Amino acid sequence: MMKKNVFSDEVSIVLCGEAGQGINTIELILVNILKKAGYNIFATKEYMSRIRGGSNSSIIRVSSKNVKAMVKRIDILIPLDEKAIDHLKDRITNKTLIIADREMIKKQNDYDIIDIPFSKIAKESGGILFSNVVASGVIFALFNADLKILNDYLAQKFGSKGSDIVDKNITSAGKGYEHGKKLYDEGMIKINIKNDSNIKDHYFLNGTDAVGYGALTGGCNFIASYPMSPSTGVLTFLSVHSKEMGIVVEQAEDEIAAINMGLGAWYAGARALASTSGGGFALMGEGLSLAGIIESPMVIHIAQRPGPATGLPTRTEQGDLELALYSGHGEFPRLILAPSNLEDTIGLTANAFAWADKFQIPVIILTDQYFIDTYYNIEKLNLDFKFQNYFIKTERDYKRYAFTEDGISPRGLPDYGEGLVLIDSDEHDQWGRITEDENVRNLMVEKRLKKMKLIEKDMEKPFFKGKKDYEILVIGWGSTFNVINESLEAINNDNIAFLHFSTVYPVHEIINSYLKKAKKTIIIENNATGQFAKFIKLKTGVEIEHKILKYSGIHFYVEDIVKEIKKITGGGK
Amino acid sequence: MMKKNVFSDEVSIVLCGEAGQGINTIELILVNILKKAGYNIFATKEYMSRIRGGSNSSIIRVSSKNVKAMVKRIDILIPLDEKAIDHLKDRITNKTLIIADREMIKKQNDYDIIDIPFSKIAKESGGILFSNVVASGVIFALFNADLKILNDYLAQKFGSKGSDIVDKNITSAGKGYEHGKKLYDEGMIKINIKNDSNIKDHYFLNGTDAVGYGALTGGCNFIASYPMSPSTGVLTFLSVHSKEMGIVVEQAEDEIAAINMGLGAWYAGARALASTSGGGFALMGEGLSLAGIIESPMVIHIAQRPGPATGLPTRTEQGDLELALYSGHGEFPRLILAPSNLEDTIGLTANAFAWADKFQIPVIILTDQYFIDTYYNIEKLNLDFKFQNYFIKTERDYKRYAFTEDGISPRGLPDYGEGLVLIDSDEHDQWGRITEDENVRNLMVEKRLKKMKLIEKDMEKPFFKGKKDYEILVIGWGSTFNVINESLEAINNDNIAFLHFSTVYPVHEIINSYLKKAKKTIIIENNATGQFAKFIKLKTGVEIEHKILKYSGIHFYVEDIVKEIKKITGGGK
Amino acid sequence: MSNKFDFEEKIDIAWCPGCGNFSILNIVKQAVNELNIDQKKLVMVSGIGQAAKTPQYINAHFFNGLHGRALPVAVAIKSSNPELKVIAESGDGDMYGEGGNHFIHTIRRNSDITNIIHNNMIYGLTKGQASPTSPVGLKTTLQVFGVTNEPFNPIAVAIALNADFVARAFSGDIEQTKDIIKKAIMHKGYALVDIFQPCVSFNKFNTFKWYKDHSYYLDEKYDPYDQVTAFQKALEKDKFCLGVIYINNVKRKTFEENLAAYENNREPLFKRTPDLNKIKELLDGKR
Amino acid sequence: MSNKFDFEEKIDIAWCPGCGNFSILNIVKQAVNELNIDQKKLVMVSGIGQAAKTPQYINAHFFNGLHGRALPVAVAIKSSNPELKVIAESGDGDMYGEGGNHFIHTIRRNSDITNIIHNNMIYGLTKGQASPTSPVGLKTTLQVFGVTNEPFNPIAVAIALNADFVARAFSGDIEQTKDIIKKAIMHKGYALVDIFQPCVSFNKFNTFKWYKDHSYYLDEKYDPYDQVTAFQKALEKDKFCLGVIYINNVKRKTFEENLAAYENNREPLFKRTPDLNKIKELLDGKR
Ligand SMILES: Cc1ncc(C[n+]2csc(CCOP(=O)(O)OP(=O)(O)O)c2C)c(N)n1
Ligand SMILES: Cc1ncc(C[n+]2csc(CCOP(=O)(O)OP(=O)(O)O)c2C)c(N)n1
Ligand code: SF4
Ligand code: SF4
Ligand SMILES: [Mg+2]
Ligand SMILES: [Mg+2]
Repeated sequence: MMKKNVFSDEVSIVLCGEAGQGINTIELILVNILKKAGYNIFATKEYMSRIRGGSNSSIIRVSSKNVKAMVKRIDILIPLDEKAIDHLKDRITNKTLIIADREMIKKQNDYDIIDIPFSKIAKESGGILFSNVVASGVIFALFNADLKILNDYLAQKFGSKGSDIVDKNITSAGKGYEHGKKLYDEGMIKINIKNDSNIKDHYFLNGTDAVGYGALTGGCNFIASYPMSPSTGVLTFLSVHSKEMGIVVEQAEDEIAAINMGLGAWYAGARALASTSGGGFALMGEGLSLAGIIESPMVIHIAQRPGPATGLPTRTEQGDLELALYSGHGEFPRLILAPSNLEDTIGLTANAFAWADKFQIPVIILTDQYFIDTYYNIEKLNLDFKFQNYFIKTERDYKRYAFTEDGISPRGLPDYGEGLVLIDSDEHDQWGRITEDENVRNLMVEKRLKKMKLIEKDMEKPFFKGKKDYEILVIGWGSTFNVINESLEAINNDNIAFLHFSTVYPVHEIINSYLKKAKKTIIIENNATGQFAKFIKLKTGVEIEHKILKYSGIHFYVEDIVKEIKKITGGGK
Repeated sequence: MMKKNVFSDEVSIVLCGEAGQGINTIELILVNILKKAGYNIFATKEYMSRIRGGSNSSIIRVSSKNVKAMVKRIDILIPLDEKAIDHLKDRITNKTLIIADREMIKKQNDYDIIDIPFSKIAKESGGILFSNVVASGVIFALFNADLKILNDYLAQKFGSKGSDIVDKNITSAGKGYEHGKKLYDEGMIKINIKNDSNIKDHYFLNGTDAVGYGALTGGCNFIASYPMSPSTGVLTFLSVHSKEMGIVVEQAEDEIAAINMGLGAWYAGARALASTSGGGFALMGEGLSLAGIIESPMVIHIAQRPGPATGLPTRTEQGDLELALYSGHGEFPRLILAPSNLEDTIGLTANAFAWADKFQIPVIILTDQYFIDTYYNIEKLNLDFKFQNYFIKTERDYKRYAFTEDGISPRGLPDYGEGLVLIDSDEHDQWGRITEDENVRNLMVEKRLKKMKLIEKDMEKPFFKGKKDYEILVIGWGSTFNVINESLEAINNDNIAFLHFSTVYPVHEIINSYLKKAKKTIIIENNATGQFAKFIKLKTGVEIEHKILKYSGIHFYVEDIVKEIKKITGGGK
Repeated sequence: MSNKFDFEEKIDIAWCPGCGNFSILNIVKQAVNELNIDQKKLVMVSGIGQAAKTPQYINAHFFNGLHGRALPVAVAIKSSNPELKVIAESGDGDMYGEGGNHFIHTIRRNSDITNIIHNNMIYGLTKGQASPTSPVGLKTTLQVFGVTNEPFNPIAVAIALNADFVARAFSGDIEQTKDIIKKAIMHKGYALVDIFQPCVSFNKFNTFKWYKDHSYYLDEKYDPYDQVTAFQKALEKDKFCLGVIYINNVKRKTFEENLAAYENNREPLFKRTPDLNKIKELLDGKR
Repeated sequence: MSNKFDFEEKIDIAWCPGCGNFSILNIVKQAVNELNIDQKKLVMVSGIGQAAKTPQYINAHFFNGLHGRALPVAVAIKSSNPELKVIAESGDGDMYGEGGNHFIHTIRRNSDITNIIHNNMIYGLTKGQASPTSPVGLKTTLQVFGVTNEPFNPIAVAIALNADFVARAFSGDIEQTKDIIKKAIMHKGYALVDIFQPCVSFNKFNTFKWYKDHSYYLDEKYDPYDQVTAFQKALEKDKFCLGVIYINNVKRKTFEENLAAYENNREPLFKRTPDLNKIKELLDGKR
C-alpha cells in the first residue's frame, strides 16, 4: 500500500537521467510554468562531463518562501533511466516519492514507485519524444495549477515549429496533466504551497545571465575568450547580444591570446572581459602580470570548477581563490570579487569594470559552476548604475605613467588627444619608455603598490547578519551565501552571526572587529584547504577555529551546513 | 697630490663599461689569476638587458677571509667608458681609487684618476683589443703577484688560437703589469691581503654551475626549456654536457611545451628539469597543476628576476615566492627550495630530484639573477649523494593511484613490468581512469594532500646561528644568506640571532619556537611586499615586526643590511 | 578477430550514439592489433575533448594530459624511451587550436610518433563552438552569426612544414582508414593523420553524408613524394582528397636519432643512473 | 627628408653596431612617413626581443607587450578602433616560436594589420640560441652540436594558411624593402613581411653577405596571385626569393569588417557608452 504524501510549504523535485534525455527540457518547462503559476522557484543542476549518457540531475525547489539554496532532501524524484536511482541513492529516503515510467527504470524494484507510463502516453500523443512533456504535465497537475498556463507556455515555446508540433506538445502535456490530476484528486499527493501572482513578474536569472547583464551594464564591449566549462555561457551570452549591443566577440585560439587581446582592447579604449575557468586562468598568469606593470584595466571572470588540472570539468568548487590572489609573477595590485547572490551580481560585475578602469588594475570575478547554473525568482534588481569613463584626452608630451599623489596616472588612449600613449612590459619611466634606473624602478614599484590603499577605501563592507553580542561567527564568501543564510535561519540560534564576503581581496578591515567579538569562529568553504581562512589569517593573524569544507565537486546542501554547524555548536541553544 | 691608498685584508675592485667592451674578459682573467695566486675571491655582476652599449659592472672582492657577499664600497674602480663613473656615482666616495685610461673617460674630470693609457699600451703590444688584458696586468701587479701566473693563464686560455695571439696577450699583460708594479713600488697603492696557496685548489663555481652540477648529481637526464634570462645558463650547462652525461636536451617552443615535456619524460622514466624565470613560470601554472593531479615528479628551476611582466630582465629579485607557492589551479602538494649558498646547492638540487621522485610532486628551486651570476672560492663540496630510483616494476592490474596509508602509490613506468600505466588529468580512480564518483574524488583529494605531512617530516631544519637567549631574530631565505651572514658578523651583536631558510615550503615547524623566543623580529627580503614574512604569518600567526626590503633590481650590499639592522636595533650593543 | 586492445569487461563509452569517434576507436585498435604492436610498448597520448577520450577505451598505456598539450608529452615520452610506440590522438580543437604551437614545432622536430586528429570541425565536449577547421558560415552556439575566420588547413600547413608523412582519412571508411593509419604508424618519423569525423550532436552541417559527398580517394598513380603537387591537392575545396597525401622524400633522422643523449648509450633513460665519479671529475675542472 | 617619426633628441638605441635592425627601423619610419600616415593613428605593437625594441625608436604610439604576444594585442587594438593603423613588428623567436599559435590564428582572422618580422635566424636578446628559422647545422650557445630541427618556413606556412599578403625582404636593401613594406601597409587585410636581418653578434653564419648571396628578387612578370606557384617559390632552398610572393585573390572581408559590433554602429568602441535602457528592456524579457 502506498502512503499518502503531503508536502507543506515546500517541495523538492529532482529529475535524473542521462545526458541527452531531455532533463533540461522538463526543468525548463517546469520552472517556467510554476513561476507563471506564482510559485517561488529555485533550480540548479549537477552533470557529468559528457554530451550523452551518464547520470545528470536537476533539482527544483518550489516553496512558499523565496528559497535560494540547494537541499539534499528529495521529495519527489522523476528518474528517467535505470541508473538514476542508483546515482541518487544517498539522497533517497523512505519519504521520497518516486514517480516513474516503470519501463524506463526496469531494473529498479526495491523502491515504491508511482508508475506513470510517460513513454506510452507520449507515443499515443505524438511520439516518444514527448515523454518529457508528459512528465511536466504530471508534475504541474500535482500543484493543481491551471493547465492553460502550461498550454500557453508550450504554444509560445514551440510556436515557431508549426502548429502540428504545438498540438502534439499540448496533447501530451494534457495527458500527463490528467494522470497527475488523478494522483492529486485521489489525495495520493498533496502539495500545500503558497503562491503569489506577483511572482510571475519576478526576474528569473541564472549566474551566467547575472554576470552577462552585469558586463553589459558595466559597458563591456569586447570579449575574447576560449571556451571552457563552466565559463563559456558568459562568452555565448555576449555573442548573442553582440550585434544589438555592439560588442566585439572573438573566440581566441587559447587563453593566452584571450587575455592579451583584452589588454590590447582596453589600450584602444574598449572595456574588455575574459571569461574562463581555473585551468584557462592558470595560462593567463603572465598576461595578468602584464596588466599589473602596464597598469591596464582588465576584467577576468573565473567560473571555478574542481581541479587540479582537468579535474571535474562540469562540477563546482571554490578552489581557485589562492590562484586568483597570487597569480602572475612580480608584485602588483588587483581586486577580487566573488558574487554572493544573483541579485547583487549585476551591480558587482558592472562595478568590476568601473573599478578596473578607475584604478587601472585587473579585477577578477570568481564564480563557480554551482553559481553559474543556479537560478531563482528575484523580485527586484537594482539597476541604477552610473556609467563613467575614466580615460582622458591627452595633451602633447603626455606621460602615461606620470607620478601622482595616489599612484594613479590619467590614462590616455591612442588617437584621442595630442599625446602618444606608450606602453611597456619592461619597467618604464613616466612616459612609458624602458628604463633600468634604480630610482625610477623604486618609484614605479611604490606607485603601483600604493594603489591598494585607495582600493581598500572604495570597497564595501562585508555582509553581516546577527545580533551585536554574538558568540559564534560563521564566515563565508562567494557562492555559499544563500546556502549559509538559509542554514542559519534553519538553525535559528541567535548566538550565531553571519559574515559574508563578496569582495574577497582586499578584505575589509572591519573583519578584525568582527573576529575579535567572536568566541568561536567557523568558516564554510567549498574547497579542501580553507583558502579564505588562510587569507583571513594572513590579514588578521586569526586562525579560524572550525572549517566546514566540501570538495567532492558538489555544492553544499542546506542539510550539510546545518549538520556541521550543529556539530560544532552543540545543536541549537 | 695623490693620497696614498692602503687596502688591508680586503679590496673591492669594480670594472664598469658598456656591454660588449669586455668587462667579462677582465673579470674572468682577474678572478682566475688571483685565485691561482692564493687569494679568496668573490665576484658578481649587474648588467642591462642589451647586448652592446649601456652600463654594466662587475665587482671582485679580494680578501683575507673567504668572503661571499657583495659590498657597496668600491675601493678600486676601473671605468672603461665615459658613462661608467656616472653609472656608479652613488657608490664612489673620496676613498675610491679610480684607475683609468683618460682617453676612455674623457668627460669625467671631477675625480682624481690614476691615468694608465690602457689602449695606447695595447696598441703598442698588438692591438686595441688587448686593452682588457693590459688592465688585468695592472691590477694583478697591485697584489705584487707572480707575473708567471698571469702568463701561464693566458697561454692556456688562448693556446688554441695560436702562438701569435698568445704572445700578444702576454706582451700586453706584461706591459700592464709593469705599470701596476710601478704604482705598487712607489707605494701609491698598498694591498695587504693574506693569501694561502691552498686556495688555488678550491672550487670556483657560480650559481648556474651549482644548479647544473646538482641536477647531474640528482640524475637529471632530460631538460626541455625555453630560453629566458637569467635561467638559460642551466639549460646551456646541461646541453654542453648532454653527450657525455646522456641528457636529452630540447629547446621547447614555449614554456608550456617545456613543462609538459618534462611531465611526459618523468612518465617514461626520465628525471626531467625545466629551467625558467618568473614570466615563463607564469605560463607553466596549468602544467604544474597537471603534475599535481597526476602525481608526477617534476623539478622546476626558477631563476627570479624583477617583475611584473618583462620587468627588469637581467636584474635580481626574490619576487616570485608567492607565485611558486600558489601557482596552478586546484589544491595539491609541492615543495619549494631556495638555495642559500653555492656550497649547499649541489646537494639541495640533487635532492630536489630525489624528493620529486619519492613524493611524486613538483619541486621548485628558486634562485635569482644575483645567485646565478655570483661566484666565490669554495674549499670543500659535499658530494656524497646516494642515488636512488623510486619507481617500481609493475604487476598485472597495476593501480597507478592505489590508495595507501601515506598517500604515496608506487609509481610504475610504461614497458617496465606487466602492468599498464594510466595517467589522467581528470579526477581518476585508483587505476587512473576518469571518474566523477564523489567518494573517490574525496579520497583522491585527501590522498594528494596528506603527502604534505610526509614531506614535512623529511625536511631539514632551517639554518640557525646565535646564542640561545637572543633578543633579536633576523630571518632570511634563499640567496640572501651570505650577505646577511656577513652583515651580522660585521655588526657583531650577540643579542642578534640569524635564522635562514633554504626550504621555504613547507616551513619547518621549529620556526615557532624561534619566533617565540625573539623580542624583536626582522626579515630581510629582496622584494617589495615581504612575501616570506607573509608566509610566516600564515604559518605561525606571527607578524614579523621589521622588514628590510629592496626591490630596485639590485641585490643587497652588506652595507645596506648593516645600516638597516643598526637602525632597528639602535646600533650595536 | 580477437583484439588484445579490447577490454574484457564492457566499458561505458562517453560518446553520443552515432558519433564518428566509435569507428575511429575501432579502426585504431584494429590497426595496432594487426600490426602486432606489443600492448606494453604502446602509449596513447591525448589532450582533452571528446576525441581525447579515445585512449581511455584502448587497453594500453595512456597519458591523457591537458587540453592542447598532447604533442609535447608524446615527444618527451618517445625521446625518453625510444623503444615505445607513441600515438598522440586528439581533437581538432585540441591539436590545432589550443595546441597549435606544439603542432607546428612537433612537425619540425620529426619525432617518430603518430599524430591522429579527429577532425569534426567543431568543439564537441564544450558543446558546439567553432573549431579552427570549421567552415566559413557555420552557425554554432557561439558563432551565432556564422564562422568568419578562414578554416585551418592542417594538410596544407603540415606540407608547408615539411612534415614527414601527411594523410587524411574519413571515419566512415573502415578499411581505407585502417590502411592509412597502419602506414602512418609504420612510418619512421612524424606522421599526421587528419580524420574527418561527424559530430552528430553539434555539427549538423559537416555530417556523415557531407563528408562522404565531399571526399574522394587519391588513386594509385598519385605520387605522394612531390611536395608541390601534394600542396595543390591539399588546397582543393570542392572535394577533399583522402589517402596518403605527402611523404617527405628527404631521408632525415628522427628527433630521437638526433639526440646527443643516445650517441654513446642506446638505453632508455630510465635504465640509467648518474655516474657520480664522472661528475666529480667534471667538478675537478672547476678548481 | 625630415621624418615626423624621428625623435628630436638623440636617443640611445640598444642594438649592436652593424645590426640589421637599424636599417629596418629606418625603412619602417620612412615607409610610414612617405605614406603620410598620421602619427597619432599609428600604433606599433611588439613583443620582447631585440627586434621588439623597434617601437621604442619610432615617434608614434606603441604597445610593447609580452614575448610572443604581439599579434593578439594588435588584432584587439585594430578591432577596438578600426581607425588606427596597426603594425605588429617583432623577432622571429617572438612571432614564430613563443607566438607561433597566434601567428597561425591571426592569419586566419585576416585582421587589417601589418606584421613585420625581423628574421635573424637566432635569438638575439637572450644571447644566441636557435630560433625556429635557424638552419640545420647552425651551432649556437645552446645547440652546441648544431641545430637539427627542420627550419620553420614562415612564407610557405602563411601561404598554406591562405594569408592575404605574404612578402619577404632583406634589411640590406633599403629601397626594395621600403617598397614592400609600403605595399604591405597599404594592403587591406593581414599582411606579412618577413625580413632577413643579420645579427652580427650571435649569428655568424647567416651574415649580411650570406643573405645577399642567398636571395634574389622576383621579377616583374611574377604573378603573386597563384597560390601554388607562390608555394613553389616559398620552398626554394638555394636562393630565397624576395618581394611580394603571394596575394590572396579571393576578396574577403577583414576581421574588423566581419564583426557584428560594427554592423549598426561604425564608431570605435571608446566612443560608445552602454545603453542602460536597452539592457533594462532585455532584462524585462527575463521575467
Ligand atoms: C586550458 C583549457 N581550455 C579549455 C578547456 C575546455 N575544453 C575542453 S575540450 C575543448 C574543445 C574540444 O574540442 P576538440 O578538441 O575539437 O575535441 P572534440 O570534443 O570535438 O572531440 C575545450 C575548449 C580545457 N579543458 N582546458
Ligand atoms: C615568456 C618569456 N619567455 C622567454 C623570454 C625571454 N626572451 C626574451 S627575447 C627572447 C628571444 C628573442 O629572439 P627573437 O624574438 O628572435 O628576437 P631578437 O632578439 O633575435 O631580435 C626570449 C626567449 C621572455 N621574455 N618571456
Ligand atoms: S558531441 Fe559530437 S564528437 Fe562528442 S561524442 Fe557527441 S557526436 Fe561525438
Ligand atoms: S644581438 Fe644581434 S639582433 Fe640583437 S642588436 Fe645585436 S646584432 Fe642585432
Ligand atoms: Mg572537435
Ligand atoms: Mg631573432
